[in-house]
Amino acid sequence: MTRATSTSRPTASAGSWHRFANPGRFLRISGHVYPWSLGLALLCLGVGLVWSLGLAPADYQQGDSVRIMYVHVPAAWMALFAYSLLAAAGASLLIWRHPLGGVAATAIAPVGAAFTFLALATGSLWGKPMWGTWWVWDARLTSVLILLFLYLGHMALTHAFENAERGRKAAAVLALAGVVNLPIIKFSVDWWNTLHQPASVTRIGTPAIHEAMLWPLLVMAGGFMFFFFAVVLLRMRAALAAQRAEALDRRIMLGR
Amino acid sequence: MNALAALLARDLRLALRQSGDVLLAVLFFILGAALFPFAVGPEPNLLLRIGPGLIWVMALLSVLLSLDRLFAPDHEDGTLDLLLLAPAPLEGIVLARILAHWLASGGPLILATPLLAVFFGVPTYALPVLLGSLLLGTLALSALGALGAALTLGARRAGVLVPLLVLPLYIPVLIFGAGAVDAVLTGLAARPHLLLLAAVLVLSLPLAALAGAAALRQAAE
Amino acid sequence: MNALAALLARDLRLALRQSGDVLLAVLFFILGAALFPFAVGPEPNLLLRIGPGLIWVMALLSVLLSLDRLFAPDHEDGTLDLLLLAPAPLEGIVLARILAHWLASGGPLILATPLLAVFFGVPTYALPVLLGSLLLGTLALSALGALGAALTLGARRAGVLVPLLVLPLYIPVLIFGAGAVDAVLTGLAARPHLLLLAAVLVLSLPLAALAGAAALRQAAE
Amino acid sequence: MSMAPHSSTQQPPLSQPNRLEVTALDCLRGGWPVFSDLQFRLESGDLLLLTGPNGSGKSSLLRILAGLLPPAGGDLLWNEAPLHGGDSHPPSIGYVGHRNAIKVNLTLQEDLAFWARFHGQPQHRIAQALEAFDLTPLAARPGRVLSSGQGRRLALARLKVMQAPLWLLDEPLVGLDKAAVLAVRNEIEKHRRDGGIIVLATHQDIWHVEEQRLDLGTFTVSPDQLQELEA
Amino acid sequence: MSMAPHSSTQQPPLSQPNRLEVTALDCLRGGWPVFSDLQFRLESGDLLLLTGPNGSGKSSLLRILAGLLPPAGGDLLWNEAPLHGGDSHPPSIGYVGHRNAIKVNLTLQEDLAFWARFHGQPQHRIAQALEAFDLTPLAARPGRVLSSGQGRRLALARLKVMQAPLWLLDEPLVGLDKAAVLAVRNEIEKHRRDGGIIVLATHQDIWHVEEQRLDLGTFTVSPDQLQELEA
Ligand code: HEM
Ligand SMILES: Nc1ncnc2c1ncn2[C@@H]1O[C@H](COP(=O)(O)OP(=O)(O)OP(=O)(O)O)[C@@H](O)[C@H]1O
Ligand SMILES: Nc1ncnc2c1ncn2[C@@H]1O[C@H](COP(=O)(O)OP(=O)(O)OP(=O)(O)O)[C@@H](O)[C@H]1O
Ligand SMILES: [Mg+2]
Ligand SMILES: [Mg+2]
Repeated sequence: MTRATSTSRPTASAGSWHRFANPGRFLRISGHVYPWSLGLALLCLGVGLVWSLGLAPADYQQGDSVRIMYVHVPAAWMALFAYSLLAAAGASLLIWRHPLGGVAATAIAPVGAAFTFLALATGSLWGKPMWGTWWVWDARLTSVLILLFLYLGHMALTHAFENAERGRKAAAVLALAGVVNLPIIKFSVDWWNTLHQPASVTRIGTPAIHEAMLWPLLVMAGGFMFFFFAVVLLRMRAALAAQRAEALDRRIMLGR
Repeated sequence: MNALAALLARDLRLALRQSGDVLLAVLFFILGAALFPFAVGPEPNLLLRIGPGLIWVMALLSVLLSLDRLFAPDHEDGTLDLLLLAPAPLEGIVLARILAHWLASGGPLILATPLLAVFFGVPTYALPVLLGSLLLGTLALSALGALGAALTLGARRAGVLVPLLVLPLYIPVLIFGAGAVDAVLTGLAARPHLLLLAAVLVLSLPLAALAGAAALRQAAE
Repeated sequence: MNALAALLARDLRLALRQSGDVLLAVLFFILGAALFPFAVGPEPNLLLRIGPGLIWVMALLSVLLSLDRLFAPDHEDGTLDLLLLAPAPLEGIVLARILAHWLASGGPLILATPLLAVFFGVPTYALPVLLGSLLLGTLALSALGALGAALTLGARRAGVLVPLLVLPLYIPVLIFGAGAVDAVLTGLAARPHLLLLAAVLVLSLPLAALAGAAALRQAAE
Repeated sequence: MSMAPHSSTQQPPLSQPNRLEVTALDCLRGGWPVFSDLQFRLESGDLLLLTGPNGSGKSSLLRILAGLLPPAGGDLLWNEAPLHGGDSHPPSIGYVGHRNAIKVNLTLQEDLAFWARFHGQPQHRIAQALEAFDLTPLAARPGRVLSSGQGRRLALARLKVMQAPLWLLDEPLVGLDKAAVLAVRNEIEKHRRDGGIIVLATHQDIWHVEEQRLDLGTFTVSPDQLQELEA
Repeated sequence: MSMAPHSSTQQPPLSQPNRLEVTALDCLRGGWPVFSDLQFRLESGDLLLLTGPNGSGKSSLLRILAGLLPPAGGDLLWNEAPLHGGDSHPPSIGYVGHRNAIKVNLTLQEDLAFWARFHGQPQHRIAQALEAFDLTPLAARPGRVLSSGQGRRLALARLKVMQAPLWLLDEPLVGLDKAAVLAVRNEIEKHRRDGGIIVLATHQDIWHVEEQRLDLGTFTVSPDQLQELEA
């Protein structure tokens, strides 16, 4: 017998209600981090845009259309990165039952989907001058499209249930099952013969890209990253605030 | 009349309330079309050649997949019994339901079509005909689908029976719809095809209303 | 073990009892494939070129359409509650259900494939690879589909949500399956494709069992 | 009985006397006989209790009266005219079956508002209906959260948003708590005072004395009759 | 309380005393509190009646006990070990919910035969179970033709083809005729004599005196408690 029968509420069991609200520590820490990431995002994006669109050299083959790269490549990176985080958040919810995992995943999914869409749209814009068509069914392009659908499926599943908890957990399972798509996207250019360019920045050893293009690219990538964190933190804080508001609502309703 | 307006409003509200229902049908449309390049290979010429046909087939399958939501939920939860007792004519109820179904399935598909057209490289000048054919066609698909859904209510394994009944009825719609686009792509007149499509629509609406109502009456017991 | 055998026997009996269920899935497969010539035109060369791919896509869609019968009826009538209380491990229950689903959907499809192959003019020497790829592939489709079906149990508009979730997971199966047939038709080795397909199957069965069981536990409330 | 002139454009108001007459009614289900040669006659203000063991045909009789199930034989008359399928103006019918016809995504308010509009009835009845079955606190919540008794109460509340002289209630008390059972009895009495006619199937013996009762257990078909039915 | 040695490989036979203990149980549905701080303890042979108005949480409590709904807090112990999710050997549970889990295409015989095999029980129990609920004449007919009370009886008959020490019955008497109500009471008394434990939700007051009762209407959550719970 682990616990004697007593009329008073055992504290451990009362504690389990905390699953539903009050992640106070997160709110405190994120309150400090959020303004910094937002500030850094604005700074990097400002500097990066001026640098990449104005100062960086045009490509001797592609001309000015190469400047799409400064948006396309960071967006594509973020699309992959956000999905890894989404899966990690899902794992933390399923395995360690960390409630913030669910809140984080719900916050990440639309932002990741937006980056994926941006990568697709800019890639498509770039494809017109480069390949002469908006779209080809090449392995990389298609696998990114599938990634977009995984994001959308995640969002739809999250909101498909009355019980928000259930939606988050179901979506977490989906996010984990979809992880197989990440290596396919990353290595598709190596495995299959594709139109799309193989890795030139992120390959092992020295990047095969000129420094005058590399630096503004990295600044833009930093800006995207900080922006991502700022938005995700904001969305998480908003979700937690909404949970509290709901709890208050209920109390008022019951108090009638 | 008032009763039918109330029913239509309720059906649309339910469709919107299932947050993202409409979105999901469209996603299936796009996603399904995206399957084909994997299966037949990515050569642009081939894809352009079969693109408009594929768009049409996927629109058809999307509508088909949503047919089980037409009457089955009302049948299962007992709402159909109450609708059958209603003061409104049953044929009107069926028509209102068809309209609601089309607004929630065919309509959004049409909005998403330009995107797929870009994917498959359908030239811009063919787009109006593609959209026009889908406009007439998906409404006919909803109507004929309603007939199939009503006929199979309460049948064992209605899920597979509906496609079986409905696909033969859908084939004329598909032929004229895809034919219209094909005509415009090969420099011929799309008008005759569109007129035939309109004729199918004009025939299928009253047919669906009358036969659908009869089938619904049979379904209660 | 005994409990799982009992479940499998019951599922198969129900599938056969729904007079012609199995037949209907096959008919959908055939009828659906027959849609394409209407949509893309009847040129034999084009049809031969896209034939194997279409057969694969239609097999995929047939399996997809039958997914809503995997767990939903048990969920709605309360049987799932009783299965969850069972002495048998839930993962085993999911596997038994996957097997039953495959025997009633994928299996018959494979039997009907030679017919479609003739229809599209697929040469005889490619048939063994086509059948082998479908054998491995449809089982993987049933497994991944079970995962999707379990995840969406009780969801709003599960009917359209399932395709959305499942299609991205189905694409590797489709690529390797259609790839195997394409390889043999273009004189290349089909073996690597078939091995990859087997790998997908070997991964997806335990994944479906574990994640599917977790999802079923969530579904009761 | 002569029809009042205005009854040709709309159903007779409840205050006008009505009569439901059932003669020689037979019922088959899936080819099996359930009951045979049933007859009764109800006037405005009457309540008929259907009793009888499980499977004796109470639900089947109610569905026949509602026009949802075709009878194997016999006549149903409403004020001397056929209750269903005739050219005359049948009464509107309030039917509560075994299933509650609740949409999980509509709030209770929306559910009742739809049925009121559908039957062309004014919206002010909704609040009354919710109140009568103690559903007012749940008015803004979706149907999916209802417990079994709450769901049953919503199904019954629909009777109050439509103006139907004939009520057909299939075990209306199932799953109701004591307060709700009282509410149902109240509504039934009110409807009778207003001149309505009610047929109600039940296993719970909460009514006493005055009502008419029909024990369907006594109308089951004997082998002889069966032969005759099938002849 | 010491566990008998054989209990590690299979569940204790019904003759061995069992105990179900519930402490500080809280229940939320869709974020809304239903009841809080519930506790009770049942020994072999006990019957607990759950009463309370509609929506007070009877069904929710039964689903929590069955392990179908996670509690928001509190402990469920079976013979000192966790009832669900522990490594020990939980009892098998006989659960009859609001829905009857009937397959329209299986005959009654087949239905019971499946559940017996599924629970590893001998097939001779099937005939007994059919007989106990007067379903023998319907044994060869498919589930689709059952009337509401017949369906309920089939759901109850399943209890007799499985050997479960703990029965959780959610309004088992709904729609039953008088003979069937008696049959249920019989089975319940028999199960208690065999050392079983029963938790039963009902609105129909057909039991008297001796049983333990839990009125869930008295456990609803006040706004104060809610604050504490959510803090
Ligand atoms: C819709 C079409 C496109 C999509 C979905 C897409 C997708 C991607 C993805 C996912 C990456 C990240 C790869 C990694 O991290 O390894 C990437 C990087 C890149 N893409 Fe695209 N892309 C598209 C079109 C294009 C076009 C038209 C070009 C220009 C010819 C292009 C040039 C690049 C370059 C240079 C990189 C950086 C590679 C590296 O250094 O790692 N992309 N793209
Ligand atoms: N899925 C759900 N989501 C949210 N709330 C729910 C859900 N199911 C039930 N509830 C609410 O929980 C409360 C308890 O419901 P429950 O079904 O346990 O009541 P009950 O005591 O069994 O009532 P009844 O006597 O009507 O069967 C009710 O107020 C109900 O509205
Ligand atoms: N769809 C059907 N097909 C064939 N037989 C049916 C069908 N529905 C019901 N029956 C049979 O008809 C008879 C009458 O059923 P009905 O539902 O009318 O009984 P009931 O009096 O309402 O019973 P209960 O008290 O259990 O609700 C039953 O014996 C039943 O088995
Ligand atoms: Mg009945
Ligand atoms: Mg209940």
